[in-house]
Formats: sequence, structure tokens, C-alpha cells
Amino acid sequence: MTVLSLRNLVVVVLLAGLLLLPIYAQVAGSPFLLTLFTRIVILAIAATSLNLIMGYGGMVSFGHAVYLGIGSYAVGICAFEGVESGFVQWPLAIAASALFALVIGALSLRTRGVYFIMITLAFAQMAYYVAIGLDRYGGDDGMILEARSRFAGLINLNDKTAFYYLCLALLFATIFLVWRLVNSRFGMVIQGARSNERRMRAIGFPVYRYRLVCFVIAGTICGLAGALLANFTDFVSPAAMHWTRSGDLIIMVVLGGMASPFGPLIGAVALLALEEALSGITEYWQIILGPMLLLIVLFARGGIDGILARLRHA
Amino acid sequence: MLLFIEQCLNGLQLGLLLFLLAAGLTLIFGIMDLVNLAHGSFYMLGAYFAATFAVMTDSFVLAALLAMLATLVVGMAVEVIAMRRLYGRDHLDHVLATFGLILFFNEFVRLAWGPEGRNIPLPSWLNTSIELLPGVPYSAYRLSIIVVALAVAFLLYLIVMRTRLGMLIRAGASNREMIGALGVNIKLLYTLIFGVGAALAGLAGLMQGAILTAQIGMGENILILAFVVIIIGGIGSIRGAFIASIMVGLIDTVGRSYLPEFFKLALSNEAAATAGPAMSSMLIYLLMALVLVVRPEGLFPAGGR
Amino acid sequence: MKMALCAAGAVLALAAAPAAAQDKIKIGFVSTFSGPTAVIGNDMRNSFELALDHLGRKMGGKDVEVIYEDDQQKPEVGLQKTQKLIQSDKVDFVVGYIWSNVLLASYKPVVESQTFLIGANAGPHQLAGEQCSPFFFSTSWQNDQTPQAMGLYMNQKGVKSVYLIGPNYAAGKDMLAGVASTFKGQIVGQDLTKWPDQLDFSAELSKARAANPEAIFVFYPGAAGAQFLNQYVQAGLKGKIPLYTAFTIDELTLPRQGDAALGVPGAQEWVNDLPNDANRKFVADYRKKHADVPGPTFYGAQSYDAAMLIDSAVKGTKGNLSDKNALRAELKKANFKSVRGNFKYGNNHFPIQNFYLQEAVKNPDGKLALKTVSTIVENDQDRFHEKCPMK
Amino acid sequence: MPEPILLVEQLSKRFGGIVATDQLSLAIPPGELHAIIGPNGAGKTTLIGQLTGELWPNGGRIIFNGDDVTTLPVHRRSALGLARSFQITSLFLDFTALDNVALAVQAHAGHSFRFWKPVRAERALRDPAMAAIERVGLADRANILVSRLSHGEHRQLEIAMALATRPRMLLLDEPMAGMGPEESARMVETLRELKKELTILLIEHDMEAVFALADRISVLVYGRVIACDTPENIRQNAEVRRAYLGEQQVATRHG
Repeated sequence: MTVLSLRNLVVVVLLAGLLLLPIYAQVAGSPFLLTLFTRIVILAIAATSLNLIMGYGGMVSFGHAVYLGIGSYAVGICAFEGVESGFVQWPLAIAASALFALVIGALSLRTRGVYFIMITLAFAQMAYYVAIGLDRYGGDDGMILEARSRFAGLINLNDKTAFYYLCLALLFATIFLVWRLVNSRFGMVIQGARSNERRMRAIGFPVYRYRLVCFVIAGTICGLAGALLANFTDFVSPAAMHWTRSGDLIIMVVLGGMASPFGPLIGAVALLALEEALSGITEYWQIILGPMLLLIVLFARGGIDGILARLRHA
Repeated sequence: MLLFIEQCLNGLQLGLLLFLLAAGLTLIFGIMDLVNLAHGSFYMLGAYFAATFAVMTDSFVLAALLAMLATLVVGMAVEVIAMRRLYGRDHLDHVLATFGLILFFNEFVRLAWGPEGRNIPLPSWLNTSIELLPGVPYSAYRLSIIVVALAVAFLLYLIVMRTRLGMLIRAGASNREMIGALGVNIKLLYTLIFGVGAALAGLAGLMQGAILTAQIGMGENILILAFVVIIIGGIGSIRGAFIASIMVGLIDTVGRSYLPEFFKLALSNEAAATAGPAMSSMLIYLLMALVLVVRPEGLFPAGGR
Repeated sequence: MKMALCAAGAVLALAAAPAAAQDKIKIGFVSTFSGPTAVIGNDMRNSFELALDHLGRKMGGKDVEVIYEDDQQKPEVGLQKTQKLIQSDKVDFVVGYIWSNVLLASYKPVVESQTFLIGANAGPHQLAGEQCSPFFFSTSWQNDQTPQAMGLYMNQKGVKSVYLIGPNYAAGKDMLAGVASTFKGQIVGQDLTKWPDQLDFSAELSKARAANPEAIFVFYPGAAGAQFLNQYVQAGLKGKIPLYTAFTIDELTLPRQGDAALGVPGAQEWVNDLPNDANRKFVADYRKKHADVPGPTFYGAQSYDAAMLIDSAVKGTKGNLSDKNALRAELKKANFKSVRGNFKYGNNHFPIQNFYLQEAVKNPDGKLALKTVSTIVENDQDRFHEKCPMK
Repeated sequence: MPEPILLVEQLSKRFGGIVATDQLSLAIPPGELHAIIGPNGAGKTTLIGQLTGELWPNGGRIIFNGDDVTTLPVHRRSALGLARSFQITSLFLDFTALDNVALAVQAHAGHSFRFWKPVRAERALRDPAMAAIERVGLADRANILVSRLSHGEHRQLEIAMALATRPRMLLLDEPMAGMGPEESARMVETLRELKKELTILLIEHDMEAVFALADRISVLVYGRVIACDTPENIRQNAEVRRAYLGEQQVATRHG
């Protein structure tokens, strides 16, 4: 295996591009790029966490965006009630997501296959409607975040570049964490359970509890992405956990490449950049994007990362 | 009491409409093991076709029949062009591919029919109300939906339980390899099932379209409900889909009408008015989660019979 | 991936276009241009463009560039597009917004960047009250005003009890609260329905009938209005329990509502037959230019006024856009011929204006049209202006 | 006779009206290679299922190494030292052979809530796994994806995985199914080696192998043990001949 295979090259270029983006945005005088890519990076964190359970663990959650919502509501509600310290808000976002993941995971992991897909959707929808019912916090409209999380002068989230780099650092940390995780003993159990659950039991693994822990870890990371999202948009609303948002996350992971460390990032960049670019060309951009997705599924197994990996052999 | 009966009727109507959609979905899922998110697109196409044919033919019934035929053709074409390449693939591939189809069909309709939606004009004999219970007029058209859907359910029951085709369908839903062993032209059978499923979705769409008008994206929200139905009922089971759709229809409608009052007992008026609708929208998901916690493969798993 | 790289490249290229020199006026227009409610966005765009035609495509002698963005009726998309307009396109004005929740989500970045925001439809109570801003102006109304007028009209008609139905989102709640604030009779029941998913109102109509009120009030904007009215007729309620509406019947939904809409009263600040010169010109030219679509609607009228408002301010400052205070003072004067008849701005930058009763009638040629029946209330100011700290 | 390591008492299992296991009793002393034979549908797989814990019996008890394991879940039995191979190959196809076996080692090396250390660098897992692979003769194939191995190699790997859990007892469900003569001979050799250290319960159709390896044989018909004895005596047993083996088959094969 050559060190500079096409796949590695793309990843290196992508990472370098992400690192240098604020400079480019500055030089080119288009700060909107920074906004666009901050959003992409945040959603890539969420997609990477989904990849942990879906790509590596075979647990297809159709309700993963619920943690985006829980994370952002934790920040939003704290801010609304006058608690503006990020040292309180963010741990709370993480803890709330972990707790929710623990509860729905404990119930959902009893089911398999498409039933698992649908039960996770059901729980996410319930959370969505609970959020709509939160009259004090804007109900269906959501609420404007009066001020971003404060970190006692450590970092100013209102500084767009600083905020971008914080998100980027957290993305890299997440990718690294997931990579270490899947190559640890724990990761082997999770992947083994995806590959052959029955055999895992036969050789003596209590699969359920490992899966549950994995499910909670993924939910927790995504909750953090939710806290970032609230700070990014200065706005919190139930829309963040609507099922279509969960679908977007799945599409990013599948498009980029499942069970690949950088797949979700590639998928997030590809999907959102594609949306932005196509919608610049025509108002009817979805008529191009739709068949494109279909073709990728039909002729490119393993997503974009899969194509890159195959091109290496060619 | 009369109101309660009326609400049950409303719920029954919604449930039966869901059944039309869910029947095809559960068969396609059960037999071809295909997760078809684009099923809602056929629902939408059915409504748009009916709107166009109604203007052309000036007859609602004729338009409905033509629209079903048209969705049947579109469904079979989609199967031949795209879907059959997806059999045996991962469910996630299905999700991504059929999501792409949704985008395509939505934009296609927007290009072909424009963004503003279409009205499906009803004949005057349907556009009235009938006094079903003393003092309670009920929409004749909603009543006709109940009748048509029940007729379709009965017809499906006859086909599935009494014919050779039905035997193949039942065999396929519980054990996919078996149909191949019986020496049947599977490709044709699959195309046919997919087309019929699409036509049923089209029927549901045009029936609902006459109340709600044909709209872009009208299929997506009801699609999730249809998935809830087939999961509760058990994938591949027509009987399960029937029972589950009526359950979902009743719970949704009755919950929507009484839950807010119920909340008023505990909460302030305004909080109840907001929390009530939110909670009643949650009910069906609560139902599905409960069913799955107790019976992880739905109420009537097709393999279990 | 190659494809994605190309796409990313295209984005970079698009975004990297050098910021234009400020010798022309840039306006960002955010509305819904996709999905079922795109008809409203189109009507707004048509009217705004017509206004530019009438102005010779110049404002105060300067060229005008308008960038239209689609919010997809989603708050977070609206926010993102708005941010793009401010940060990337560096527009001088942001105009539009049909939906209250989209406006609420997009509001903060606009006014914080000290860009003027002209709301051409949505008027959530927060923006009229505590969260009013020196950089926000409305050419429409505060959400409560129209239903308040309807409440007054029901009082005039001697209605004793009413059942309220509306969608469960910001404007929906504002609308129902608006009726409740002026209606003197009894409110026997209220339903807020899931929005925009729920389009079947059978349960709500059954409840309303069982509650046996003298009237039903509804607020269903856009396509949902047609759907509600159809179901109201099919349920056999027409002729039994009269319907009173706000924003439920307009020129866009009328073709699909057909005879169901005949005789159903609605309150509005603008009607297509209002007798003033500006309005006659607007309506006639719109129909000439866009013969193939229904319209114009009040959405369009408000957008037309928005263009005229901006033009009046630019003229007033002699094209000097950098003096924000002067520009604000000119905007506040509302020194232009509004198609609804002239109006004044209140302290919170919402119009103080008349509300009319409109009804659908059948023209001699068999076509349905809306016409003014009477003036319900004159020089009405919204009930939140006192909460706004601005003078 | 020493204390049996596996004791089955009055085991019953019904599926609807069908009795798959009928008052079955069995006692296997440590160190024995005990074979179970019987015609198709005799209930052999149902029996294995109950022994491993995938099925729960309707009645009776299973005692393993002095513990009542009748209602213990699969993974707990495995932890106690009861390992199985599958009749139909059941491996982790997208892992390498070594990863497969290492996972089996890991299963019995404490809990796996270890999130950080790269698992492929852990000698404590890799070395025993490699040893087990060597014992079944797959050392040169250790780093190949399992999906690319042959059927015979899959069967060998099955044994290696069972071994890697360091069991007290092996349950082998038709380890020679679908093998050519050469592969079978190799498998017999492997089992002969293992037999020196482990108690083995072998379910197998290949009579040649069974009679060559087994210390004792139980004959299962309609869910009941109709005979349990040494290979020599089973061959002579008239009831067994009648019910199952058939005069001719025994004559041609072993006569």
C-alpha cells in the first residue's frame, strides 16, 4: 500500500483545506464561507458519531438528530433561564444526551433490523413533539439565543474564526476518538456484534450491554454537536430534531462511506457543498441531486470513500 | 356520545386511508425486503394524475380509475428501471436511493404541474353530507373513502387468501427463497407487486387529494405514519397492516380531540392548548414504541404464522 | 469525491466573487420559493419586481440589484440564507419573510449587523413589543391586528359565541389571541393543529359542531386555507355555522376554494379594489404582466409597498446609505403612496392603518373575486407598541 | 465412574405439538469424547441448542461442572467453559482469521470495556489466538479475510475459535459437514489431538469418523436416547441396527 494513495491524498487535502479555510475566507473576502463550513463541520461531528453506531456497530438509528435537539435545547434553556456559562451548559447538554441515549437505547436495543430503525425514529419523534409543547421555550417557533455560551474569557464564541476552529478541533478529536475506540477491545466487540451477533454470544459476549454503552457514547458526542449548533445558529427550535434531519445524517454517512473514519466528514462536505452549489445553478436543484444519490447507490458501493479505496487498486 | 361516535368514524376513515398506503408498503417490504421511502411519491402522483384526468374527463370516478392505472404504470417502470437493482442490497442503500427518488419526484411534479397544488373537483353527489346519526351530518365523501377502502381490503383478503397469486405472496412474505423454488417468474411477480402497491398508494393519494388538494411533498408525512403502521402490524402481514392502521387512525383522531380537554384538568388553559396537540401527535409513536418493547417484531410477524 | 470537490470549488468560486462597489443598492429578498407555499413567494417576487419596473429599476438614481433567496419555509434555512445575504452579499436591505417563525429565527443577525430589515408579511408580537429594533420596519401588520379587526366585526354582527381553529405556530397563536382580545362574546372552544403536517381537520370540525357556537373563526394561510374550506363545506357546516376568517381566503386560494368561499367574510388591510391611484396602477399592471397567474394578493401589495418604502428613504437621503440614522428617519416618515392608502408608522415601526372587510363574490363573467364590503376599523395601532422601548 | 462434567436429566423440549427432546438423560465424564448420532430430525440440533442456551427446555435440568445451567444465557455458559462450533459456518466474515480467534480469546480475558488501547497490539490476545490457529493448522492463513478462506478452512477455524475460549468442554455440531475426504482426515487428526485434553461432545454424520474417535456413542431417535455405549457395543446393538444403522450399512462400512 502506497502512503499517498488517492484516498489518503483526498483526506489530506480535505483536512488541510478545512484548516486553512478561515484564511482563504479572509483573503477572498467571503466570510459566508466560514459560516457554511462551520455548519458542515458541526454536522460532520454528528455524522461521525452516527457512524460509530451505524457503520461500525450496525445499529441504524433513524433518530440520531434527537441529540442535536437535546444538546441545543440544553444550551437554549440554560441561556433563557439566565445561566450563560458554557461550563454549565455544555456538560449539561452532554449529560442530558447521555441520559436520553441510555433510556431509549435500553429499550430500543431489544429490537433488530428495521424495527430498530423505526423505534429510534419513534423516540426521536416523541422528543420532537415534547419540544413543540414547550410553550415557555417558544414551542414550535423555537427561541432566539440571547447570548452564546461564555467560557470565562478562555474562548470567545462570538469570534467567528475562533468558533470555527473550536468546532474543527472537536471534529478532529471526535474522529480520533472514534478511530481509537473501534480499534480497542471494545471496538472489536461492537464490530463483531455487527458482523455476527449470534456467534458473539456463543463465544461469551454479553452483546447488549456493549451495544448500549456504544449507543450512549454516540449520543453523547452528538449532544455536544447540538450544543455547538445552538451557539452557531443563535437559535434553538424543534426543527433540529425532525426526522428529516436524522435522515440527512444517515445520508451523509452512507454517502461518505460507512465504517470509515473520514467517511462521514467526506459525506457531510459532499452533501452540503453539493446542495449549496446545485441550488446556485437552478431553483430545481433537487431534480439533479435526487438521481445523483440513486446513481451513487447503484454504482458506487461503500460511498465516496469506497470509490476512492477502489481507485487505489486500479 | 354522538361526538365520540363521529370522532371514531373520522378515525376509521383516516385509518383505512393509511391502510391503502400501508398494504403496498408492507408487501414490498415483506416480499422484496425493500425499504421504499418513495412510496409516498406514488401517493402524491396519484393525486396529481387524478386532478389532471378529472379536468380532462369531467368525471371523478373515471379520473380515479385512470389515475390508478397511471400510477400502476409509473410504479412498474420505477421497479424495472431502478428498484430491481436494489433487491438484496443493504437497507441503508434503499434508504439513500429512494430518498433520491423522493427529491426527483417532488421536483418533477413541480416542473410538470407547477408549485401551487391542484384541486380535485368532486361531483355534487359526493360533495355533500349525509345524516348518518340523528343530528350529525357526516361528509358523504369521507363515507365513500371508508367504503372504497373496505372494499379494497376485502379484495386484497380474497386475493391473498384464496388465489394462487396470493399463495405466492404469502409464501414470499414469510420465506423469500421459497418462491424461487416454486419455479415462478419472480421478476414479473415483483414488478407486478410493486406496481399494485404503487397503484394502491395512488388511490389513497387521490382520495385524500380530493379533501386536501394535491400538494408537493404530501406523501412524506403520511409515509412515516404508514411505516409506523406496518411496523406495529408486523412487516409483510396484510392483516397486521389492517388492524394497525385502524388502531393508528383511531388513536390519532380520538387523541387529538380529547387529549387537550384532558390536559385542561391538570394544566392552565393556555398550556393545555399547546401541550395537548403536541402530546396527541406523540401518541402513535408512543404506541409503536410500546408495541416494539413488548413484541420486538410487531403484532403479527409474517414469519410466525 | 471528484464531483464533490468540483461542487466545493463551485461554492468557493461563487462566494469569492469580489464584493461589488457600493454604487448600487443591493437588496436581499427572503421568501418561500419552493414547496407548496412557493406561490406566495412568487406573488411577492412578482410584485416587488413590478414596483422596480414602476421605479424605472432605479432607486434615488441608483441601480438596484435584488437577490432572491428561498427559505424553504424552514427557520434554520431562512437564517442561513439571511446570513449569506448579510455576510457574503453585503446587502443594504433585507426584505420579505412570509412566516413568523422564519422571521424570528433570521431577525437577530440582520439587526445586529445594522442592516435594515423590512418585513413584508410576518408580524410576530415579539418584534412589535420588547424586541422591537431601530433597524426593523414592517409594511404589513402585527399578527394580532387583522384577527382583532375580525373580532370587532363579529361584535358588530352581534355574534355571541365563537369556536377558534388555527395552526400551532407563532402566527397561529397570535391570530387566535388577537380575536380573543377584541371579541366580546364567549369563546366556547379552541383547537391548535399540528403545522404544517396536519391537513385533515375532521376531528376539529366535529368538535366545533358539537360545541354549537354561533360562529367559527379560522386562520389558515396559503394552501391550508383551501383545504380547510373544502372540509368545512363537506362536513355540512356551511349555512349552519358561519365562518369568519383571517388570511384564509386570498386571490391564490380562491380558484381552489371556488364556490365554497362565497359569502365568507375576512378582514384585511388591503383589498384589490381599494380606490386609490397607486392601487389601481399596481393591480392593473400586475394583471397585465402576469395574466397567467392569479394575483396580486395582499402579500404582493405589501412587497410592492416595501419597494416603494425603500425608494422613498433612498430618495430622502439623496442616496447616502451610510448615514443609518438619516435613513431610519426617512423610512419612519413612510413618505410614499401606499397601495392601501397612506399610513403612518408607530413608535415600533409597525403601520397604523385601516382594516377592511372583504368578501368573495362572483363577477358577471362567472369568475370569483374579492371585494371590499366596509371599513371595520380606522387607524388601528397594534396592542404591543407600548412594550417597545423605542420612542 | 468419576463425577460427570455434563449431566443432562429428563430434558424435554416441545415445539407446538412436536416433541423434539423427550425425557432425555445423558452423563459425560471428563475427558471423554462422546458422540451423538441419529437420523435426520432426531433432535440433535435442538439438543445442542439447549446445551448452549439458545433454546430453553420445557422441562429437565442441565448440570455443567456441578452448576445448574438450565436457564443460564448463552454468554454465561460460555464463560463457564462450554464452547461450541456451529453446524453452518458462523464466523466474522469481514475479519481476518486471526481477528476471529483473538475475539474469542478476548471473550474470556476479562470484560471488554477497554476503550483506548489498540487491540491488535495486545500480545495477551494475539499470542493465544495464534497458538490456537497453529493447532488447527491455519498458521499461514492467519491474516487473510475469512470471507476468502475455503470451506474446509472455515471448519478448522471454527474449532480454533472454540479452543481459544479455553473451554473445559467442546460441543461440536457436525464439524465435518460438507468436507472432502482429505479435509475430513485432517479434521479427524485435529480432534484426536484435542481429545487428549478436552471433553468433547461430537454430533456427526460421518460414521467412519465417529467410530474412529468416540469413547462412547449415544443414539438419538425421535428425541430419545435409545442406546448409549462404546462404539463396539453400539455396532452390535440390535435395536440400534433396526432403528437406524441398518444391517447393510454397518456391514459395508465397518464389517
